[in-house]
Amino acid sequence: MNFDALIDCFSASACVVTQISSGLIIGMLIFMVASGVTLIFGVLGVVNFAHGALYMLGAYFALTAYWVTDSFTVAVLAGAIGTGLFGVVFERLFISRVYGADVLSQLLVCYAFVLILDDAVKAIWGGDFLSMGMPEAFALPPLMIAGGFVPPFYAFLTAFAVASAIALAALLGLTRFGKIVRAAAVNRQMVGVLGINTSLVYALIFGLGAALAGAAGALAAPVRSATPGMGFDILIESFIVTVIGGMGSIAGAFVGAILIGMIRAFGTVGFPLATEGVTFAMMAVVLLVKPAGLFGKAGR
Amino acid sequence: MSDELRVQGMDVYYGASQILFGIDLAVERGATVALLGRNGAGKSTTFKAIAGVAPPRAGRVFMREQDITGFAPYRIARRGIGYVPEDRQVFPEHSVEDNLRIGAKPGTDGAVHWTLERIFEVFPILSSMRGRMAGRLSGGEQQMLTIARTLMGNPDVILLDEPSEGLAPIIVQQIARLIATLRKEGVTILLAEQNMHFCIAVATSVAIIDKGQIVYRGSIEELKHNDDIKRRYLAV
Amino acid sequence: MTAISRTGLNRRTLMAGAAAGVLAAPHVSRGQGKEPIKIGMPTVLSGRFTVVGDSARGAAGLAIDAFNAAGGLDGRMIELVARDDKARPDEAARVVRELLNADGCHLLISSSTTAGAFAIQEVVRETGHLCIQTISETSSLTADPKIRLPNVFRGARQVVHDAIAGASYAAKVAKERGLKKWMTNSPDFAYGRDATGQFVESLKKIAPDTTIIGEAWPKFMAPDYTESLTQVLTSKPDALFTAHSGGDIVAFMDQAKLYNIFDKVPMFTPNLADLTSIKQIKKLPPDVRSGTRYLATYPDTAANHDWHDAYVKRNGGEPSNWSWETAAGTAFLLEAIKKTKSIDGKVLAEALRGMTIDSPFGIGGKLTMRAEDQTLINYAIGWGSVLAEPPYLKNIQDTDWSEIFHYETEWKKSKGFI
Amino acid sequence: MTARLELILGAVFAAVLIAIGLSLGDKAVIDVLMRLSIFSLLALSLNILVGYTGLVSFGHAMFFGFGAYVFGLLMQTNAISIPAAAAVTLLATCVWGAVSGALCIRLTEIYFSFLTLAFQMLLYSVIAGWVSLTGGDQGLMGGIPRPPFLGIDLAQPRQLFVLTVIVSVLSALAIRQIVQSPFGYALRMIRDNAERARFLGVPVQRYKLQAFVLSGIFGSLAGILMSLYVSGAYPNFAFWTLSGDAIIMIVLGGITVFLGPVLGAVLFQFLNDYINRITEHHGMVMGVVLLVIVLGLRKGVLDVLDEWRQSRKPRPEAAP
Repeated sequence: MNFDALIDCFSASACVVTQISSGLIIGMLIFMVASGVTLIFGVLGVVNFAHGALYMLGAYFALTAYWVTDSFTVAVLAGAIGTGLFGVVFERLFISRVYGADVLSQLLVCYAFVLILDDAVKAIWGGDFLSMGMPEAFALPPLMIAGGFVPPFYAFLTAFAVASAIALAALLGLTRFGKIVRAAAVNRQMVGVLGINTSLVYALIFGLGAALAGAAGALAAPVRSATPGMGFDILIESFIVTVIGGMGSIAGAFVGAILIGMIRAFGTVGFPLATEGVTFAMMAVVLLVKPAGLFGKAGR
Repeated sequence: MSDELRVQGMDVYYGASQILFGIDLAVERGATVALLGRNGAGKSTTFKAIAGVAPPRAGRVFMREQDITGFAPYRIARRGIGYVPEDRQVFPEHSVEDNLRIGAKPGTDGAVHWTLERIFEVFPILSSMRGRMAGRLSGGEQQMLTIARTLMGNPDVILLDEPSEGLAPIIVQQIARLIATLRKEGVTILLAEQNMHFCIAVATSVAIIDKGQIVYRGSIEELKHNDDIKRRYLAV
Repeated sequence: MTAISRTGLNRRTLMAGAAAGVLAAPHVSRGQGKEPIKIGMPTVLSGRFTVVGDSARGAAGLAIDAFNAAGGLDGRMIELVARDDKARPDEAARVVRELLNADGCHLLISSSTTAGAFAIQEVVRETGHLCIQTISETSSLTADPKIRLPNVFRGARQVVHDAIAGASYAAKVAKERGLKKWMTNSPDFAYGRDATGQFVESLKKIAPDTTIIGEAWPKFMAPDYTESLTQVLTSKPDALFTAHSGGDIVAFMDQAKLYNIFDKVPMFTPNLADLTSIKQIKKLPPDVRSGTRYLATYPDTAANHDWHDAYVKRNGGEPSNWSWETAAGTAFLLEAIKKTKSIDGKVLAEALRGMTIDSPFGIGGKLTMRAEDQTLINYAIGWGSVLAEPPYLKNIQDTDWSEIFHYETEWKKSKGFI
Repeated sequence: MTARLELILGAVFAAVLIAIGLSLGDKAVIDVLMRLSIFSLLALSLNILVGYTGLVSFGHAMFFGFGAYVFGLLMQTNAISIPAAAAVTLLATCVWGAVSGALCIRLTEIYFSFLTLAFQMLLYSVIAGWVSLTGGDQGLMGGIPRPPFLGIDLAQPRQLFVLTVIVSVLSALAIRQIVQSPFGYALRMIRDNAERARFLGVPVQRYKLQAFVLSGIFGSLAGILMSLYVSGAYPNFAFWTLSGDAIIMIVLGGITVFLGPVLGAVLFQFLNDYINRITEHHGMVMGVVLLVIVLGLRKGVLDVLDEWRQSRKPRPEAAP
């Protein structure tokens, strides 16, 4: 423990800016994954334990697209769309069979897919770690803000995630599709009786959640090395975020992700060996005080 | 006139137990048919089976002479069958207007007879509450909303499951008037009821269901004078 | 009674399952002609460390192919049975027991990562089988007499050697360039703690005027180092030491690049000059110093080039540090088998103690298995400046093993190991 | 009567297992049987919560890890005998189970699951982070001393094997007694309808807590046996993947039949070991097998057998 360092950091704007920015970046990637988890749980009632594997797929799709086209834009699109399409197929063929089943069956189907996908990635791309490298467009010196440093790529990444969050909120809150989705989350049968193909809605939602994870994987590819099993950590983190924010709440996932990011960023300064424990402790506290999460509605 | 909706020899099971036994029903275009029966006689199950929510294990369902047996609920809805379930089932956290918009789709002929404006003309009470959360409405208002929401889908046939249940007499009257209006609009109606008097007020013909079987079919006039049937199958 | 008959049925099912498990065991070991010598290799073949297992298996396979092509041990061929331990210590323990007990392996090459290596150590403590550890570099495995076993040898480099080599080099650079304030950033697991702790200790000894002004311990295999990197920014050290390796050091440097951290701060690491890592680094900062892991050009001898080419030809990918370590460990084992014409663990152990072999990886083409603590010494080790293209490292300064021995002895004394 | 019969059957079963293990004299068989005993016990203990009380714990491995570490650390002091260390460990488990359980059982459904996960990961971070005590990621090193007691020398693999089987079978019988007792039936009632159980006077929260602690004690016992078997303890023992494995075991075997978890543990270990032996792509094969079982059977193996058996009977409506 080194609380002096923490206090020092808080008294220097450079440190605060830098650590806040790093907390945001960490949080934003987790948010991209967690928003899919929370969306899928909120609408489909499924805890998608395979979501980390989708993040991994996104990274590998992006890497491959980047090697082929040398364009980061194409890579991100490939990561998001490729993973989204995979998600739709996965939902139709497998997840749709465990709707309404107990959480245990859902867990097993997802776990089976984690095993299969990790292995498939190893078979296709090999077991070595792969790195995309920073695209030319972002190979710029970091921006200086109030004495703190913010790399342009991270600024882009944060903007991308925030834009995703806003787009997601707009899609769910303002469009007819979003209204249908929220209605289906409450009463799927009634939505179907009104002439809406709920299977399609479910597949699209799962695909959307998968695409978000895929985009996160693609965005992570320039700065994190891709390996089979890379989805493991972020899955756990996005679960923590989802639980803290409230299962089913996009806003909750956003706030939860920033919270976890900040704990990590400032925890490294003040209590480097305990940050992980602190995040779990926080999840426990939230569950005990407000089981539905900070933004969750009780009784769902 | 041809049958708008026809059900032939329909058996429905919940799990291992059979609920409906060889149901035959026919609803002519433009008619208002009442399905009368006591609690638990099988009225709701019949509706659910037609709507595709509880698919029949045997028998057939025809909509305008086209076989729609076993279709998913949304495809049945798109064939022009609007279903208003008995327990209302509004989307409680959506506004009245959003509830209506979710139900909106063109009819089988591609036309939109029911716009928001027309709905608000026919249901003035909903107009004044268009921004309110549906879960905050009273029971009668919710009933109005469910019917209106189904109308937004421009159905050819509307299945109304006990629309008067549990509502104050004044609201029941409003609903009866509404049904009369719909009939004038040319909407074919299949109505499930326990309340015979309500049916007499609105229906053109009647079928009585008991223990999962149709036990009587006839016009409203005949039923009015058949005390035996009324005593045996209806809580009169 | 329902309960009784149900129990009976289930017990039968259970027995059938158990019996199936038992029956499945022995059939694998049958071969034709002379019974092969089986060497079990617990290693990582799935997940984030797959590269370790691939490297180790490829290297051992190369050596064994040559041994078999030369006629084996009087016509007895060696068969390598590599099995995935999933980088989990409990699974490693299970897999080793299975290799020994069910597959009938005679000898072990343990190519598990550190946690697995220690678990395997506990198993062979009990079974007494001969085991060559080829991946774990954690010093205590052989240095600590409480953990060291007479039947276990380390055919890999050792952290304390690396640390002294690194510290000796770093001390020289520090003196030249006036690098006084150091920071460390290493993964929070056995190897990372060991490599960093011993580097710091040695550095303080060799260059007493250096101070450590901060340390960061990101979680092992953490996908993200941002928070600990920004900590470097705020602490403004003169130099940074890191013990990240493999994919982690690549990610670490990619992320550091975004802050241009190493534009100003020289970076020291024992782990970058490795073909599998360095080739993944797309943009190299100006001043990165690394110890040699595996390079085709270090030692710059024909033997090493040939081995590199043979490895690539057989296995496809580039050899890594784990490849040469496993190649060295395997070479010792094969040499001992040749020399003693035996596969008896005790006989082999006796031969291995103090054995010197010809090897592309040794100083002057020779490697020695030190008798006193059964660990590899005299392997080629040097430090230099990292380049983005081949030969990847320039101005390599070889480390003098006498210096390593000197400080290693001091270190051992301080730990109470001798 | 049934209880005595079960005891006899259990004893016979244990004797047969031990006889198989010792007579074959094959170390591999002993290894397999020991691991199966330990994981069967772990799965059975988890099923007290999942199958009988309807509480899906994602954190059951915390007890396994807790037992292994506390016991291992006690033994490494060289100041305590094996039975005493085991007793102290189980007592400590009781306390830890009561504390964590009192908090966890306040929640239901998926929230309960996540809270158990959180507690487990807290324990895991302590184990992984407190390097000076636990050895961190390397696990407890230097082996666990196994001094002889009462003429039993657990350093002998055969004696350890016999003890492991006996302890596991005895524990299984004890768990059987628990779930067949009125307490066990009250747990089922809580599982099926907690409100109704409360209405009928069942102290729901207290019973849930007791089930949690009991489940933890047997899980911890499995951990103790494991630490003796591998002569060490590793952070993986308290990691969530092991909790996941335990869940897979009970789902594979079946949660409604008492011995379902045992069959599940056998199936899972067998699949894991066998697939790992025959192919490097064990992830794919294991994944496909799991999918076939979950989506094909939609239930555990014994659940299916049990239903099939029930359906062949001439409709005994009052059976359950």
